Formats: sequence, structure tokens, C-alpha cells
Amino acid sequence: MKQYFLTDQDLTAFVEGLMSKYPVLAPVAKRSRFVFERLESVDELRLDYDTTILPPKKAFFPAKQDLIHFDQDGFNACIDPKEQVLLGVHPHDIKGIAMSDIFYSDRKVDNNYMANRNATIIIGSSVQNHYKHAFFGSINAERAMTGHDMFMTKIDGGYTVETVSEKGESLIALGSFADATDEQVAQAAAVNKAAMDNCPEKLNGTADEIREKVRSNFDSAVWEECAKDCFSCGSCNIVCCTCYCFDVQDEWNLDGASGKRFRLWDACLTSEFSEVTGPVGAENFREERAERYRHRFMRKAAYLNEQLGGPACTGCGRCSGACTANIANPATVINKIMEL
Amino acid sequence: MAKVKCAWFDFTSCEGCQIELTNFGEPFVELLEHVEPVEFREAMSEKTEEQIDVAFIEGSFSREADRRRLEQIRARASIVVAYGACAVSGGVNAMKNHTSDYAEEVYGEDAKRPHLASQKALPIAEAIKVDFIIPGCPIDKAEFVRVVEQLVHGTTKVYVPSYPVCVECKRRETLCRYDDNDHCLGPIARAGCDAPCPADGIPCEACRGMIDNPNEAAMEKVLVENGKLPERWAKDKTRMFTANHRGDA
Amino acid sequence: MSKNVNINVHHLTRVEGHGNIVVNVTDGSIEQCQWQVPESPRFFEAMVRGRHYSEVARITSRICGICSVGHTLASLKATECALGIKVSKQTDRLRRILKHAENFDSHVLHVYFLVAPDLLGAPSVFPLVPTHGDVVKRALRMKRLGHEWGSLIGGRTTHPTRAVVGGFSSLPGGARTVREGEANLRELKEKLLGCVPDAVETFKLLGDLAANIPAFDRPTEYIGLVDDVEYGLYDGQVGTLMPDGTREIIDVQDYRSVTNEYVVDQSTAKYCKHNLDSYAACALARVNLNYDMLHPEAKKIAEGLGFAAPCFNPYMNSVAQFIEAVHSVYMTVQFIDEVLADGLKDEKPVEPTKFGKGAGATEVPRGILFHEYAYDDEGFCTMGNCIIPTGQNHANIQGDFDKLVPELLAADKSEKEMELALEMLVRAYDPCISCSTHYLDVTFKK
Amino acid sequence: MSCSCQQNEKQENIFLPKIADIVDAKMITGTEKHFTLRLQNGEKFDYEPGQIVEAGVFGYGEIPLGLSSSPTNSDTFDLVVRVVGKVSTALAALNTGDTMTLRGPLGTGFPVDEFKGKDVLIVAGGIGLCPVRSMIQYILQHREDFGKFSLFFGAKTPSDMLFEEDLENWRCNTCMQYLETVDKPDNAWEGNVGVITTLFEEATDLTPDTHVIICGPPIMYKFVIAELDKIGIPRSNVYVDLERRMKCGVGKCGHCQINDKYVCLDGPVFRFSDIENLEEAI
Ligand SMILES: Cc1cc2nc3c(=O)[nH]c(=O)nc-3n(C[C@H](O)[C@H](O)[C@H](O)COP(=O)(O)OP(=O)(O)OC[C@H]3O[C@@H](n4cnc5c(N)ncnc54)[C@H](O)[C@@H]3O)c2cc1C
Ligand code: SF4
Ligand code: SF4
Ligand code: SF4
Repeated sequence: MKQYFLTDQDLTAFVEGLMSKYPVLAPVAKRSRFVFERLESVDELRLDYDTTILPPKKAFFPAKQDLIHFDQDGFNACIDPKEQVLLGVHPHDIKGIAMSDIFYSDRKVDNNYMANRNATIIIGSSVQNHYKHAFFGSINAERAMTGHDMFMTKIDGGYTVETVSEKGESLIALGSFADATDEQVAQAAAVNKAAMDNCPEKLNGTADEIREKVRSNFDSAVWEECAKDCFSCGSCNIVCCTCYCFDVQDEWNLDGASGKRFRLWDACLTSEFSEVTGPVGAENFREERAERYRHRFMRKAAYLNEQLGGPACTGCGRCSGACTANIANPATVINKIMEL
Repeated sequence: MAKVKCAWFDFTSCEGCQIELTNFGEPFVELLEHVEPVEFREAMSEKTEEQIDVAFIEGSFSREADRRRLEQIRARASIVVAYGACAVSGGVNAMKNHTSDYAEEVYGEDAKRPHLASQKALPIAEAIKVDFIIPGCPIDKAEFVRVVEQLVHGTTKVYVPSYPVCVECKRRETLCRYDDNDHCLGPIARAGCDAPCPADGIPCEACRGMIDNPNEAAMEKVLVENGKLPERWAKDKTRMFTANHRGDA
Repeated sequence: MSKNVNINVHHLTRVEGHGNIVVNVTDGSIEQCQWQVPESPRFFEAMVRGRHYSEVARITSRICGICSVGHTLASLKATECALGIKVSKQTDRLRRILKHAENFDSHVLHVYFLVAPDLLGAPSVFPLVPTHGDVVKRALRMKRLGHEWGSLIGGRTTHPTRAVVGGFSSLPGGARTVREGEANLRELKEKLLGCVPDAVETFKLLGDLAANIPAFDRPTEYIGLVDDVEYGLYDGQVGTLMPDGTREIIDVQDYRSVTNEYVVDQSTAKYCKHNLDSYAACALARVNLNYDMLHPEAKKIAEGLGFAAPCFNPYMNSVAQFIEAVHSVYMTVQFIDEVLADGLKDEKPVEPTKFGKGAGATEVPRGILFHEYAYDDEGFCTMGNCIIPTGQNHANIQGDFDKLVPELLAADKSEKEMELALEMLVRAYDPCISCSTHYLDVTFKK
Repeated sequence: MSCSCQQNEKQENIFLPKIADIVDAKMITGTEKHFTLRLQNGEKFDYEPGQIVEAGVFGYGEIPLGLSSSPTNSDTFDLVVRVVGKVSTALAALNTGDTMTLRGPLGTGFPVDEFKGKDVLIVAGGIGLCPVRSMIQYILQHREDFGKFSLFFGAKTPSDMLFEEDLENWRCNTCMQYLETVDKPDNAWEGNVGVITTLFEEATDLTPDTHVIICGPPIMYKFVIAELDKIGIPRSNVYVDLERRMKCGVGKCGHCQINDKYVCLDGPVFRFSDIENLEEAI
């Protein structure tokens, strides 16, 4: 909608303005890594973060979310959205959020997600430091960012701030913004382009080429080979901004009469994910760790492309870092397959 | 709902799991609304000859002499729950299982005196049929309540995750030990505890045992390559709580 | 007097671990009078061999679930001594808080769950739920406070997670930031001060019940930590107090000259002796040794309950425990204030400077506890030794039996009364039997 | 209650169940219980043969179950639960007068219109009879809308045979060809013995443009398809009922995903030719 400029000095006052009106979730340090957490004080804000352990979708879809509370007399839904600001989301994570928006609203709308999502104002920010495994420059690069309200790009002396929705525009009143000059807008574009170009890792191939090649290698020995060290630990799933699976469980409270039904992030790499109980015991539709490992790459590179209009991966690199066995890196695996 | 008659029994253990139960505080009284303790040596002098609905057994089976007591408990109880690592897998007691000179190390010449006899530390299930398990060293009291509530409601299948602790670390957004220049057994350790150890900055020692089909070879490799453990340590690492789960047990 | 008594208490209830009481009197003459420990041995000293120093406390903590904080701290101190590590002031203070939490926690458990039923004439705490609901709820509330207090510092009270060699692995409450950690400490302080009314009620209850505490005196040697920072609990040197008031101070590294362990047939736990045939290590020993160092509020409680040091009645150990519980509340408040005054810091645990041998001692609720280890050049353990207070008390319990049984016979007590008196005596020591069955005196080795 | 839901009641919530009264409940084998249900508040339950529900009991959970009665049956509908684990046991513990929770109907059922005017063959193995019973009932109720109707049913043992009353009726029903077999007979069993494919030897008059439904354990599909191939029935005329783990039943939880299909939304009924080349489907 409009382009503004915010000086470094004025950032604090703007964020404090946001905090006075909304709960603000933003990247803060957690020892050697970063996490999105409710800001208690502006001095904790780290817009220079490389990536967070978990993706920002946890703001609308926490790892554990109550769905229904029940007691002897009946049951109640738990949809109870609160307005909030999600500040400092990187461009590829904004795309990731847009993808989960599709998952949770396509065909049947999941208001346990969407209600929170709709109550969230998203302020994006440019990548100032790359996560060592990031490859967002070579995947979904042409996909436009959608669904956010404002975007801040770090340039000399401050931030070029673009408002992209009414809500975003309304936030301008909370800080002292100047109109951005053409130069500042141009510099911001250059900064964001450079961030895309300078990713430490890169995929070799277009989305279509990758989809074809990965799919045609369904029966290849490569999966077995790559998954040899896999723990089936699911870390690669849980940290992924486009993984969306969950488990549902019931639990009683201590009184034994009331309780809740909740959902928990689940992981298709774990052995029980596709297990069913039949008359003769458990049967697993993906018994072998290599099958589960392959399933993840199929989902990322092929299965969901149609629904999402592109691969189900943003190139954030979180999975590569989360994998203790060092085998989850999509750039490594897909490039290897592309050479087959 | 009739109250469920519960009894607690202990074998070779530190009794820390029952201590965890006292840590509930006041809510414990709420549990007593549908659970009736009928025998609990550490906490009560009452004993019962009646049939018990649920017997909770803590501690390892580590002396042949205990077999009869266990069989008697089995005969008296409709449901037997092994709770705590010692009872579920042998726990920390099993650390000595691969050695032979442990008695001499502790008692010296006296080791041969008959009352000091001991065998390998084994899970309770090696002596009697166990219906449900609550793993952990100590148990997680939230899980204990979860299980008890299910038993009270007649659930026939109590869910214990078969995925590893990493899942729970990630859900809590804990900094991975490997990202903190440490090591960890989380990738092969059974979850269900909500991963308190890595969250507190220490490695998961797999006190809940290993998952089904743990990738032990990869674990050893990761301990050496990422955890920077000397090879001998990496080889022995899983003896602490999972000696009886190891491929070489 | 031609009396026959046959007491055979197999697996005494309401104590931690397994112990038997066997008394046989035929025609008025005592044929057998024994405190037996049949608990199965667990061999921790053998198990720590070959383990890395970072794992040792985690393993030895599992010696006992009730005093696992104490085992952890004694183990860490021994390891730190062996590795030439000096922890920071902040670590020292936080560990003291953790130690006080355990003391409070365990004493509340003992006084309310194990002793109070005896004094209220109930077989356990459960029948008290309908009759004394408020007492039970108060007990559970205080127990929970002890747990939250210790957990805030140690991560967990049963096998604490955060206390590691060289310091702590995370800030109080697992805080992400120092600010949050300080807020957690402040909140704990409020909670502690908030428990004063519960403590006052407990004081009244004990005052009412004090009349039911049996009169029995047996002067013995008392052994416990004496410290110049505070009442001997977390740290210090070994102090001994003889019935005649003579005191002696021994360096912790020389603990073996105090404990002098030996194996007896009636027990899987070893026995100990120092100047006399037996000695006591317990809350009573600590109060006797350190009465002057008690917090003024705790002293008030002692006076109110008619406790005068030195006290030679082992049944009074429960009263001593309550005095200590109150002391722990106020000392923790003091340490929290000290930590906050200096400003909480996010400190990394201190690294080893050498690899060798060292001993460490701390007081656990039931008395002084020693750990000792030796490490090879790579930091792997080559030797371990733990001497547990209940083990140190077994001989003293036997000594008490030897004096008490004839007295009970002389007073013409019934078999039931005698049995109860003996059971109550053992319970008064708050024994931790399972942990007493794993310790080693290397002098016995080959 | 602690959560504020009043204001959200109008907001559609895919997890909020309806409550159904159990009108009738009986064990029909050692491990299967047959429920007849009616929605509370007189609400009508509209569904198609082959669709599923998520049935549940609070505190235990929810599981997917196939509807096993014809939708044209008055205002009640049937479910059959086989006791295998946690939720199924809790459901089977319920009796007439109790309630259970229901979400649905969910998924895609059998393409009834496509079958109209055609010969129909239904091949059911074991508990696979439950979900297709809705279609069987429908066909029998609208007999004139369909051509020749055959039903093949195979069970492990005679005591595993569900819906005894139905079977009795079908055996003597002249409007349909009913063939049955068991893997392991007992002393009283006088019928066929052998795997379900042996029934094809008896049925000689199946035509290539028969429309077929297969429902049973996964291993059964391959062998039955081979028989159909022999007859020359095109795979596009064949429908299968797939089973996968399901948590939400509405295409969100990801458990039932096969390639780009969700069994709970795109199925559980699939045209065989649509999925035969889908990796991991069969
Ligand atoms: C489309 C469809 C139709 C079905 N129709 C029927 C029917 O008509 N009658 C009937 O008795 N059963 C039917 N089932 C199977 C039934 O859903 C399972 O038996 C049931 O889920 C087992 O749950 P449990 O809690 O009793 O078992 P547990 O072993 O305790 O299961 C634990 C969890 O695993 C999952 N799970 C286990 N087995 C299955 C399974 N087979 N399918 C899906 N999830 C599973 C569930 O999420 C369950 O909550 C159907 C399944 C599907 C997918
Ligand atoms: S697959 Fe890996 S790189 Fe791609 S979005 Fe998920 S976590 Fe990020
Ligand atoms: S690929 Fe890596 S992160 Fe994913 S399940 Fe396997 S070991 Fe875990
Ligand atoms: S800390 Fe341990 S359990 Fe947690 S993610 Fe890392 S390896 Fe897994």
C-alpha cells in the first residue's frame, strides 16, 4: 500500500507502541538460538536473528492446543482468539504461514487455527543474517509473499516499512514514520534480493524438475541409503513451517469426570504415525524408516504441490539443523537425487 | 463409580517414584475420591488380604527370593502396573549387569556372605505378567495421573508414546543439547515425560527406556561425531538406564 | 518376672526401605533383640566405575529418592574436589537453597505422613483424610511447597536435573533470561513467607502431641556438619559431640576416620562407629551440634516445644526436624535476598582443573552423608564410595534397642506396646534404608 | 466451564461432535458390537452408503467407523464396532440408553447413481462387511434400480460372521446371489471353505460390465482384482474401501494421506483405477 521509513532510534518507540496495544510475539535469544516469544521488553527484540527453533505458526497453532473441554454436563469448544502481533517474520516464513493457511482452510475450514490466525497481525522483516542451512533463494522464490500486514526491511540508518493491508496501515499511527524516499525503497528491494541470492545452500532444479525427478525415484535405493542413520525422531517434521500433521488425544482431569480433548503436533517420520490396529495386531502402512523418510521428501517435493501451487518447503533450513543425524537437509538430498 | 482399590509394592529401588506421588500436594486428595489405597508400606501400616484392583510395583526384580512375593502380588491383583524405570526395565540397577565383580567392589571379602546375594537387575515383567507400564526415573507424576485416570475408567490400552524424546523437545522449543556443545540420548529415548532434562540444560539419559527399533548404531555415531564423546564413552553411554535394552544385553 | 515376648515385625511400615524388628524374650530373659536390614544391595559404587564425571551424580542420586538432592550435592562436591573445581558464590547460595528445600520437604513428609499417624493413633495418613481433612490438606500443601521450592532451583526434587558439576545447567525456574530468573526467585520468597501460617499450625499440632512422645534417654555421640557460614547443612567440616560435651572437628577428606564401617550379619547395610560403639547422625545430632546457629525464628519454635540442646531422646528427632524445617524457610529467604542483592548471573558451570581423588559431605534430612570418588585423566571414575546416614545410624538404633527393651520389660509393657515403641523409635530416625545398603569402605577390599 | 465458547458457537468447528442416543446395542460376535443410533434433538442424519463417522466417548477419544445401514432406514442408523483397542473398547462398553459422540457423515461414499442399472458385485472380507452393509441394504431396498446383484462374503471362522440375521435372509433371498466362505470351518459348518477368491469359481455368470465394490483386509484386494481382471471387468468399474489411521476425519491431521489424497475426504471409497498407481495406496 505505502512505503515508510523508520529510523533505528524510532524502532523502540514503535515496538513499545505495539506492545501497549497488543501482545507482541517476536524473535528473542535463547542461548545460542532464537525463538518467537512474547516480548517482555524491547531490548530483547532480535531482528538480526538468523532463524528460530520453531516456525512462527506456533502463534496460531501451538504445539499443544485444547480443542474441547468436557465435564459431566456437556462439552465446550475452545476457540477463543486474542488479537496479537507477530513481529519480525522472515519472508520465507511468511510464505510458510500462507501455506499453512491453505492447509487449514482448504475444503473444510479449521477455525481452531483460522480464528487465531485471523486475529494475528503479521509484521515481516528482512533477513539480516542467514541461517547456515537456509536455501530459500532457490525454492518458492517466485512465490509472492501474502497474508502479512506490514514488512520492514533493514537498510542504512533504519527500516523501509511497507504496509500491505489496512491493519498494517493502521499501525503507522503507533510510531513516528516518515514517507520512504525512492532511494530507500530501491535500497530495500536490493537488500531483499541480496538475501535471496546469498543463501548458504541451493537446490539444483526448478520445482517442476524436482517434483518429476523425486517422484520417478520412488523405488530408488537412495532412500534406504540416506535413511540409514535416521532415528525416526520426527525432529525434521516438528520444526518445519509447512508440516501440519497433528494427533488428537483425550485426557481426564484429576476429578475423573471432566477433562479435555487436545491436539499435538505430530510427525510422519515416527513409527506410530501410520500404524493402525487390526484384528491381528498393529499394522503399519510405512513400516520401514526409509519409507517414512521417503514419505517426507515426497510430501515436500511432490504430493502437495498441487494443493499449494508449489513445493511444501520454504527453504528455511530448520530441518537440516534439527536433525541430529545430519540427514534431513533437503538441499543435500534433493541435489543428490537430481544427479541420479 | 466404585473406588478402585490400589496397593503399592516396592522392590530394589530408591523409592523416588512414590515420593514423586507425594509431590502433587493438595490435588492428591482429589485422586483419593476414586482411588482407595489399601496397602502402601512406606505410607501406611494397614495391610490387606483382599483382592486388589490395581497393584503398583516399584523396583527391579534383582533377587530370586523376590519371585514368590511377586507371584503372590500377581495372584492378588487384577491389574499389575510396573512403575518407574527400575520396575519397567531394570533401570539404573541394571548398570552392573554386564560386570561380575560388583559385589566384591562394594563388600570386599564379605561379598560371599549369603544375605548379600543378588542377581542381575531385571524388569518386573521377567518374573510376572505386567499389564501396564509407567516408565521414567523418576516417573512423571502427570503421566501417573493420566494412567490412573485411564485405569479407573476401565481403559484397556494405555498409550505410551513410541516416538523419541526429540519430538517433545521440539514441541517445547528446547535448545537441542547438540546445539549447546553437549550430547544426548533423546533420539532413541522413549518420550512421554515432556523432555524435562534437555529443557533444564542436561542430556536425556533415556530413563524411560529406548523406543521400539532404536537406531543404536546411528546413536553411537552421532555421540562421537556430534557429541564429541570418546569412543569408549559412546559405546557405554546407554548402560545408564537402558542396559537391559541394549542389543548386547 | 517370667515374661515371654515375641516381636517379629517383617518389613516395618512407614519407613523408606526394608527393615525388620526381631525381639525374643523367654521367661523374662532377652534372647534376641535385633534391628535387621534385609534390603537388597544395589552396588552403586561398582556402577559408577567407568562412568564420566558428568554422569556420576546423576547415577548416585538414584541411591535414594527421598534424599536425592543430598546425594546429588554430596556427589557434586566430592567430584568438584577431585577435579579441582571451585564453584561461584551464586552456585554456593543456590545450592544452599536447594539443600534447605530438601530438608523442609523431607521433614514435612516425615513429621506428617510417617510420625503424625502414630501420635494421632492412626495406622496411616489415609484414615485421617475424613477425620482430620484440614491436617492432611495442610500436610500436602506444605509438601508441595517443599517440592516447588526445590524444583525451582534443581529442576526436580527427585533426582534434580539442573545441579551439575561446576554449577547449574540453567537459571532458577529454567528461566530464559536473568530477569525472569530473578522474578522466579522473588516469587519463591513470597511463597515461603506465605507458608508461615501453615508452619504455625504445625507447631500447635506438635505442641499438642508432644505429650505422646515417649520419654527415653540414651546419651550417645552425635556427628554432623559444622559450618561457619550457617547452621551445618550444606557444607562445613565434620563435628562430633560426646555425651559429656566434648567436641572435635575433623576434615571431610578424613571422613573414614569417623565412619569406620564394618559388615554385620543382620544387615545388608554396613555399620559405623567412632568414639563409642555407635553414633547418631540426624536432625537431632545437627541441632545438638549447631543450636546456636539456628535462625531466631527456629529457636523460638524450639523453646516453644520445650526442646533444650543437648537432647538425648531419639524420639525427639521429629521435633528437631520441625525446628529445622522452620529454620530452612528463613534461611532460604536470606539466601534469596543475597542472590538478588548481587544480581543473578547467567553463569556457565566451572570446568575441571585436574583429575584426582576427593571427598564431599553434606547433610541429608537423616544425617551426614559422605561421597568420595577418584577419576582418571579422561575424567572417568575409577573408584566411588558413599556412606549414608542411615547406615551410620543402624548401630545406634541397635544400641537404643538394647537399652529400651529392658526398660520396657521393667515397666511391664505389653507385647503390643513394646512393638509400637520399637517401631516408633525406628521411625523417629526417619531411616532411609534402601540408601543405606550401598556403600563401601575400600579398606575391606582384598 | 473455563473456555468461552458462547460467542463462537456460530463459528463452525470441525471438532465439535453431535450426540447420538443408543437405541439398541448388541454383541454380534465375540468382538463386535452392533449399535442402532439416533441423533439427539430429533436431528436427521443424512448420509450416503459408504460414508464414515468419527464416533467417540469423551475421555477416551474418537475413531473412524463406517456407517453400516442404508440411509433410507427411517431416522436411525447403524454402526458396528470391533473391539481392538482403547476407543473401540470404550465404545463397545456402551449400551442402550447411553450416548456416544459423532462427527459426520465424513468422506465420500459409493457412487450410487453410477451403479444404478448395472450388475453389482460386492466382495467383503471380515469386518469389511460393515461399511458395505449400507450399500447392500440400499440395493435391496431399491432392488429394481439395479441389475444382477451378487455378494461374496468371507470370514476367518463361522463365529466371525457378522450380522447373522442378515446372512440368514441373504442366503434365501432370491433377488441376489449370496456366496460365503470361511478360512477355518468348525464342526457345524457345511458351506464353502477357502479364501474368498475361491467363490469366483462358483459364480460363472459375472459380466465384464459389472460394477464392483471390494472391502476387506488389504491383502485381499490384490487377489480379488486378479479374478476381476480374468473376467474382464475394467478397473474403472471397481471401487475399494481403504483404511488408514485417522485423527480428524476432515483432511487436516495428515495421518490418512496417500500421495495427494486424503482417505477421509477423497475416500474411504476410491475408484480402483484412480489409486492403483498411487504409491503406498494398496
Ligand atoms: C474408513 C474407516 C472405516 C472403518 N470402519 C470401521 C467399522 O465400521 N467398524 C470397526 O469396528 N472399525 C472400523 N474401522 C477401524 C477402526 O477405526 C479402528 O479399529 C479404531 O480406530 C481402533 O481404535 P482403538 O482406539 O480402539 O485402537 P487403538 O489400538 O487403541 O488405537 C489407538 C489409535 O490408533 C489409531 N488407529 C488404530 N487402528 C486404527 C484403524 N484401524 N484405523 C484408523 N485409526 C486407527 C486411532 O487413531 C486410535 O485412536 C474403520 C477405519 C477406517 C479408517
Ligand atoms: S522441509 Fe526443512 S527447509 Fe523446508 S520448510 Fe520444512 S523445515 Fe524448512
Ligand atoms: S531425518 Fe533426521 S530429524 Fe528426521 S526423523 Fe530422521 S533423524 Fe530425525
Ligand atoms: S536435546 Fe536431545 S532429545 Fe532434545 S532434540 Fe536434542 S537430541 Fe533430541
